Amino acid sequence: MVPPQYYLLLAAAIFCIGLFGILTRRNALLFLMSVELMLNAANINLVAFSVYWGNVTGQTLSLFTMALAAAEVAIGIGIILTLYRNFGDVDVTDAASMRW
Amino acid sequence: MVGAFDFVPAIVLLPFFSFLVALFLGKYMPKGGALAGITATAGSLLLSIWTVLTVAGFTGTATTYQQTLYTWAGGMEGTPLPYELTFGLLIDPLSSMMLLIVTLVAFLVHVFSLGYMNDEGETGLPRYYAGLGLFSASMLGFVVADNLLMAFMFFELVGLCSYLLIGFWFREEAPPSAAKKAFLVTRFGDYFFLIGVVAVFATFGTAAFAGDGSFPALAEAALAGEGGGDVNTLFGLDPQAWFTVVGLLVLGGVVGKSAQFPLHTWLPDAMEGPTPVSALIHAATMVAAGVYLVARMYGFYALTPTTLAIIAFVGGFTALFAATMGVVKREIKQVLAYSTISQYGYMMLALGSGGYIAATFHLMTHAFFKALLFLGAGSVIIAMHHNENMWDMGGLKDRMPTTYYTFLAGSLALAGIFPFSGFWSKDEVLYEALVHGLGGSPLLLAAWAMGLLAVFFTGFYTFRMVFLTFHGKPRTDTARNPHGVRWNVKGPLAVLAVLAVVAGFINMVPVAKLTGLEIEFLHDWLAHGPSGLTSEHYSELTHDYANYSVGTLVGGELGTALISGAVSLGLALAGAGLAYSLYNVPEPVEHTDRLGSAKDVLFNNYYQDEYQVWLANDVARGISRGADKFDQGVVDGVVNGISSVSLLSGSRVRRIQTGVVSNYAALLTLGLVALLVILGLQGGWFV
Amino acid sequence: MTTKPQLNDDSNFLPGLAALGLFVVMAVVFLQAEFGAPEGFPADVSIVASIGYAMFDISADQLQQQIVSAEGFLAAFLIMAIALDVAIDAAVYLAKREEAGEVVTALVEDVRSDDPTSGGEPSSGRGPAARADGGYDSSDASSGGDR
Amino acid sequence: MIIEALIAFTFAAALVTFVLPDRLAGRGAFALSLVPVLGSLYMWSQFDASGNALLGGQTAFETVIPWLEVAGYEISWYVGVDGISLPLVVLTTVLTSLAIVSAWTPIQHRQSQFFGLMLFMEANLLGVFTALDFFLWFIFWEAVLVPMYFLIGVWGGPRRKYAAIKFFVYTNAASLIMFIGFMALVLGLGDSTSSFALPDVAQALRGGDLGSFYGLDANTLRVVAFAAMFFGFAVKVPVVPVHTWLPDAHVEAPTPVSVMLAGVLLKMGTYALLRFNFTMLPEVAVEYAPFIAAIAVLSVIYGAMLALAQQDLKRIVAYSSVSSMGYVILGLVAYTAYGVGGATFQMVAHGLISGLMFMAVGVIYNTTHTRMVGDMSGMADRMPVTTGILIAGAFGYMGLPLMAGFAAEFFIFTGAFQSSVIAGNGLALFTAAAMFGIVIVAGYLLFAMQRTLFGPFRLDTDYEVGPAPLHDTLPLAVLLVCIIALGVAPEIFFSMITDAVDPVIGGVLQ
Repeated sequence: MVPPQYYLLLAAAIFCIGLFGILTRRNALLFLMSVELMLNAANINLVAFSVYWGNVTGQTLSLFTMALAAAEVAIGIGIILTLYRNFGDVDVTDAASMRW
Repeated sequence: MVGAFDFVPAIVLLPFFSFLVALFLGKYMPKGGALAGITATAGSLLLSIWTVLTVAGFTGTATTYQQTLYTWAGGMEGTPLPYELTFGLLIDPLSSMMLLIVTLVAFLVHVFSLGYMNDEGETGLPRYYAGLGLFSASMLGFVVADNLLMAFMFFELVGLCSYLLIGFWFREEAPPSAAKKAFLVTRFGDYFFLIGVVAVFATFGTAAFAGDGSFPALAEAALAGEGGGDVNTLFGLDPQAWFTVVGLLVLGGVVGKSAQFPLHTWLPDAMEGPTPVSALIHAATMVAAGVYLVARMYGFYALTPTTLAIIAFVGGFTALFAATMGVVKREIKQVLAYSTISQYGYMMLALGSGGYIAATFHLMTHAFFKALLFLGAGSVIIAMHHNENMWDMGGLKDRMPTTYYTFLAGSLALAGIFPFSGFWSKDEVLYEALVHGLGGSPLLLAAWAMGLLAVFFTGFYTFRMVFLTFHGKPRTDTARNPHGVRWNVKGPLAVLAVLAVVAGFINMVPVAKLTGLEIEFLHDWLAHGPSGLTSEHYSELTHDYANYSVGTLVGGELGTALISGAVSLGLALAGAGLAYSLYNVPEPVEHTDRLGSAKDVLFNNYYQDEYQVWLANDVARGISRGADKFDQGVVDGVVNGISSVSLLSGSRVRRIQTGVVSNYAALLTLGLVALLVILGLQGGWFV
Repeated sequence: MTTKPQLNDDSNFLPGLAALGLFVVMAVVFLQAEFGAPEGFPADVSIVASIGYAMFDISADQLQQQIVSAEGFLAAFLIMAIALDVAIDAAVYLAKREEAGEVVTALVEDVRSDDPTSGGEPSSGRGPAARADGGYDSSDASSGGDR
Repeated sequence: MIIEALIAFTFAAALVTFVLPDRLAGRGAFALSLVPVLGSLYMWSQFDASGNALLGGQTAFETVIPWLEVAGYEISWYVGVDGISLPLVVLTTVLTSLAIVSAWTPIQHRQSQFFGLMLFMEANLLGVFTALDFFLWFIFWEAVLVPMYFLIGVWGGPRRKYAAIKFFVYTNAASLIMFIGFMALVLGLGDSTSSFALPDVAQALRGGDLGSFYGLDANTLRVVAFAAMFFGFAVKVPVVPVHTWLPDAHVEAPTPVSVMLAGVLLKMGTYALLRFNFTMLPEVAVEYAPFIAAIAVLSVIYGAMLALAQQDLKRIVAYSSVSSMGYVILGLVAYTAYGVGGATFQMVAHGLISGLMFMAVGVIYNTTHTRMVGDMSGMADRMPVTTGILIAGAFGYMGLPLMAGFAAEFFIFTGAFQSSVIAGNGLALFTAAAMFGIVIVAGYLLFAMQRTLFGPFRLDTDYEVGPAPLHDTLPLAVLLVCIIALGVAPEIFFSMITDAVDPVIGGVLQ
């Protein structure tokens, strides 16, 4: 069987790619996609450890994560819409009114 | 049996009640509370007379009285306090004599005030009589005090009354300023006095004046090598040196209150007060408090020759110094003020040179003739519509004969002209200084020389004042038509004039020496009393501890006495004669220009005021302003600095809160990485 | 001279290094970590069925069938259902906008075009769905739209 | 139970006053505040304590009710009074009542809140002076700050916010440091005490049970804790150089609040110094006596010099409070019966006298609307009674005999002068230096009085000046009577104080 390290590395890689997107991009839609990537990295870990422990809790949880991701996208799109409406753009750095 | 001593507290309390009555009910009473004061002081006077008679042995068996009346602090059962602080009475010849003087002068001043204040339509009379009453009570409390702490407390209260009464006319500019100065300068002396009181407690554990456990007795025992264990000297000094220090500290208060150099500057200013107040406080009684204190604890001072020498020298110097300033003054009360300083210098000279009796004698005669002179001056001032400048007077002799003759009696006494009272007492002061100086103390001789020289100046300024005021032709319209005075002015003057003439007869030492008659009544009076408080004991002490011995000129004691008396009388007459030639003319002119540059120095009182005002105003205020700047700038600056540092760092740190999501995410990521690295390093994940 | 083609991007790649750093740290940690052999699932059980039973808290002893063990998720399931419902409501709420004083929502065409200031009274023409999105009131809409 | 009743009643009175209509609040608060006065006087009449409450003496009106247990330490509702705290309790109740009366004129808006806060503060002050459990005490100690903050910040002068925040932050930060110091001590005691009750801690510390804590050996811990607590309390006292919040607070605070601040709040600091530093850690106090005495002298002289430079009457009195509190420190460090007893007596005496001074200045301010020395002169002409009492109070401040201030100062001086706490009678020199304060205090008060009260009448502000109303002058008169009574018969309090102080000094100096 595949040792968990590989899954973890893969998940870490995907997570960091998502994170990279969040850190470097300013487009809100790209943000949303990056978040999806990061959630899926978590899912990979859940599934991998589900196999590792021989227990389906992790897999069940990953289903919930997906459902939640859907919800998050729904909200996220809504937020982006509002953002666009208020700032005329989907650049996340424009919405900086909650600063000092 | 109820004796006079049981009523001694009443001597103090009666004027105190008159204070309360005048303060709270004065405005509802006729004469603004004066009657309460007169009644109270009259009562005190009668009781004092009774007390004196008792002390003299006429009425009862006990002739002295020492009683602790009230424990002020530390009297609790099983208290951890090392000593009690008490109030008590000490009635002996000295204090009973002083009681008599104070109550008499206070009574007369109250009566005189009817003429000076009430008849002149002054406002605020209840306040005035309340002040007088409180003053009398405080002074009497000081006189009967049986320990140094109680003496200090009443000493301070006397200072308060002085402040209140000098500043009586508070609506003008000068009196409040003079009052402040009087209190401050004496306070400066009292600072040392208070240290002295505290030091006495620390050293002896008691501050009692009399008795076996009193501090003079303990000090004597310590110096004699007995019972030194009870005495706790500080700073590792030997008893002699430490007692000198303590004595000098207490002397600080004396110098302040008795207006000795260099703390004399307040007294001339204090003449801003009403004249009866000047008579009562700044001539006869309060200023006497300092000298009285030295006499009261003379058993202590007699042990330390250094202190005695300093007292004598300060006294002699002050006598001369003040007398020279008196010769150029224009205001009648200023002349009297400087003469007061000068005369107290004589008393200090006497005390310092071992002349306990002489000092007491001069204290008494001075009280009478100086009160007389001030009240006489008050009478003149009433007549002159409160113009005090002698150059505006002249020729009052014919218009106010009562005042003139009484004033003349006082002046003769002040100048020391035979046979007026001042002659006898001043002569004895100088005699004591001379014989003890000849006994091997050059310093005393120097002090004596200054005192002697001052006699000349005294004669001069006294008669300059008399001639300018009463002789010659009137120089102004008010002097031509003076305001009349009534019985309440003349009465006290007459009483005091009689005393000023005859008071000297109680102690005619030269006559006694010459004739061998037993007429040195004051010597006998002061020679009895509680052991340790007698003049004989004091002369033993000065002889044993201060090494005072008697030296004589030709003719032994008698010859010395006669020579001394003749010289001082001659100088006084010379001074008076000079004044006569210069000022007893119809149109006298100021001769001060002949003094050249000395004139300015004398008019400016040797610039004593200037440097003290400079110290108080420029130096002290300068330092305080500097301190204030330092406080606002540096001390508070640090506090505000800390607050601005935190505000500044806050305003910097909050810049992290950019509002840009990416930045938060980056910070989160960095934080996570750092956390992982730290945990990993700690947990050994990287091995 | 021709310029090199540049990536026309408004990105700042510097913060990306943090992500890279995170990856390096995680990679090092994972590679250093020791794991035992995975247990895996038995070959003869249905994993999907097991998940299904786990979701509804049906334990193994209630069943004939062999399943892989798991915890019960019924509560989580229900909560998730509500969360999804809220999400769709929120999406609808966020999608609503105001055009010339009229509220345009995703679900209902505006029926009160002539009275935008009718206050808190719900107008008769609006359905329950409009109320559920929380945006039937023009004043609410303006405050919601700003943020 | 009387203490509980007193505190609870005062809290309830505060609540009642909060809801009273503004028009009635002043009178109502005064009427309510009379109950604590009577209560404290009743306590005084029934007072039967002996010894020091912290050092095994018999405590009067003692109550111990277990309350919480935290980390093995018992926290109780533990109150009681001894000869040190009872005079301060009486001072608190009396001064609060009088301050409330003196607030009738100057406080013209939000009266119910104002008087409610005054009563709330009184309740907490009573708690501070009666609590014998550290936590309970600390709660009251901190709670006093809250009403004070609002009293300054809402009813104060133009810079009230600055002053209120400065006061609050400064004293609160100091409390934190003090708290750390005390906790370190308690934890350093280890198993020797299982409660925060001050008597337990004090007796364990004096018994030498202190162990090491967090790497500090017992001696270092003692010194560090002493320093931390000294700093914490010194800010409250306040002692130079941590005094700068005081003038600001006084100048901005309305007069009745100044009265409470100078009269009672400052005494919290000295009371705590006596209860904590000087009772619990006498070894350190003796070891560092030259340093503490130097601070005391610095406070006396420097504070007085600062007062000399001021033009604002309230600032003058404020700085002179710094000066007077220096005497307290000097008396405490002497470790003689007169010294420590005098210091405690000075707390009461200064409370009364500074209260009187602030009130009198306030009465003048009420009519003239200025406190600057240069803005007026000859007030004695228009306000004779107020002026008379002000003069009497000023002389009390200068240490006029037969007034409370002299008694206190003399006790301190005589106690400190002969103290052997510094080898070779060193404290005598410090005492002599500090005594010069009596000259400077006379200087600045006389200067200020001469310029404001005497001379021809002149006022730079456009207000009609007449005699003050009776309810303004009556509190002044009451205070003056108290001051003279204490000065003539200091034994009223001094005997119980010395009784309570004796165990504190016992065995410290051979």
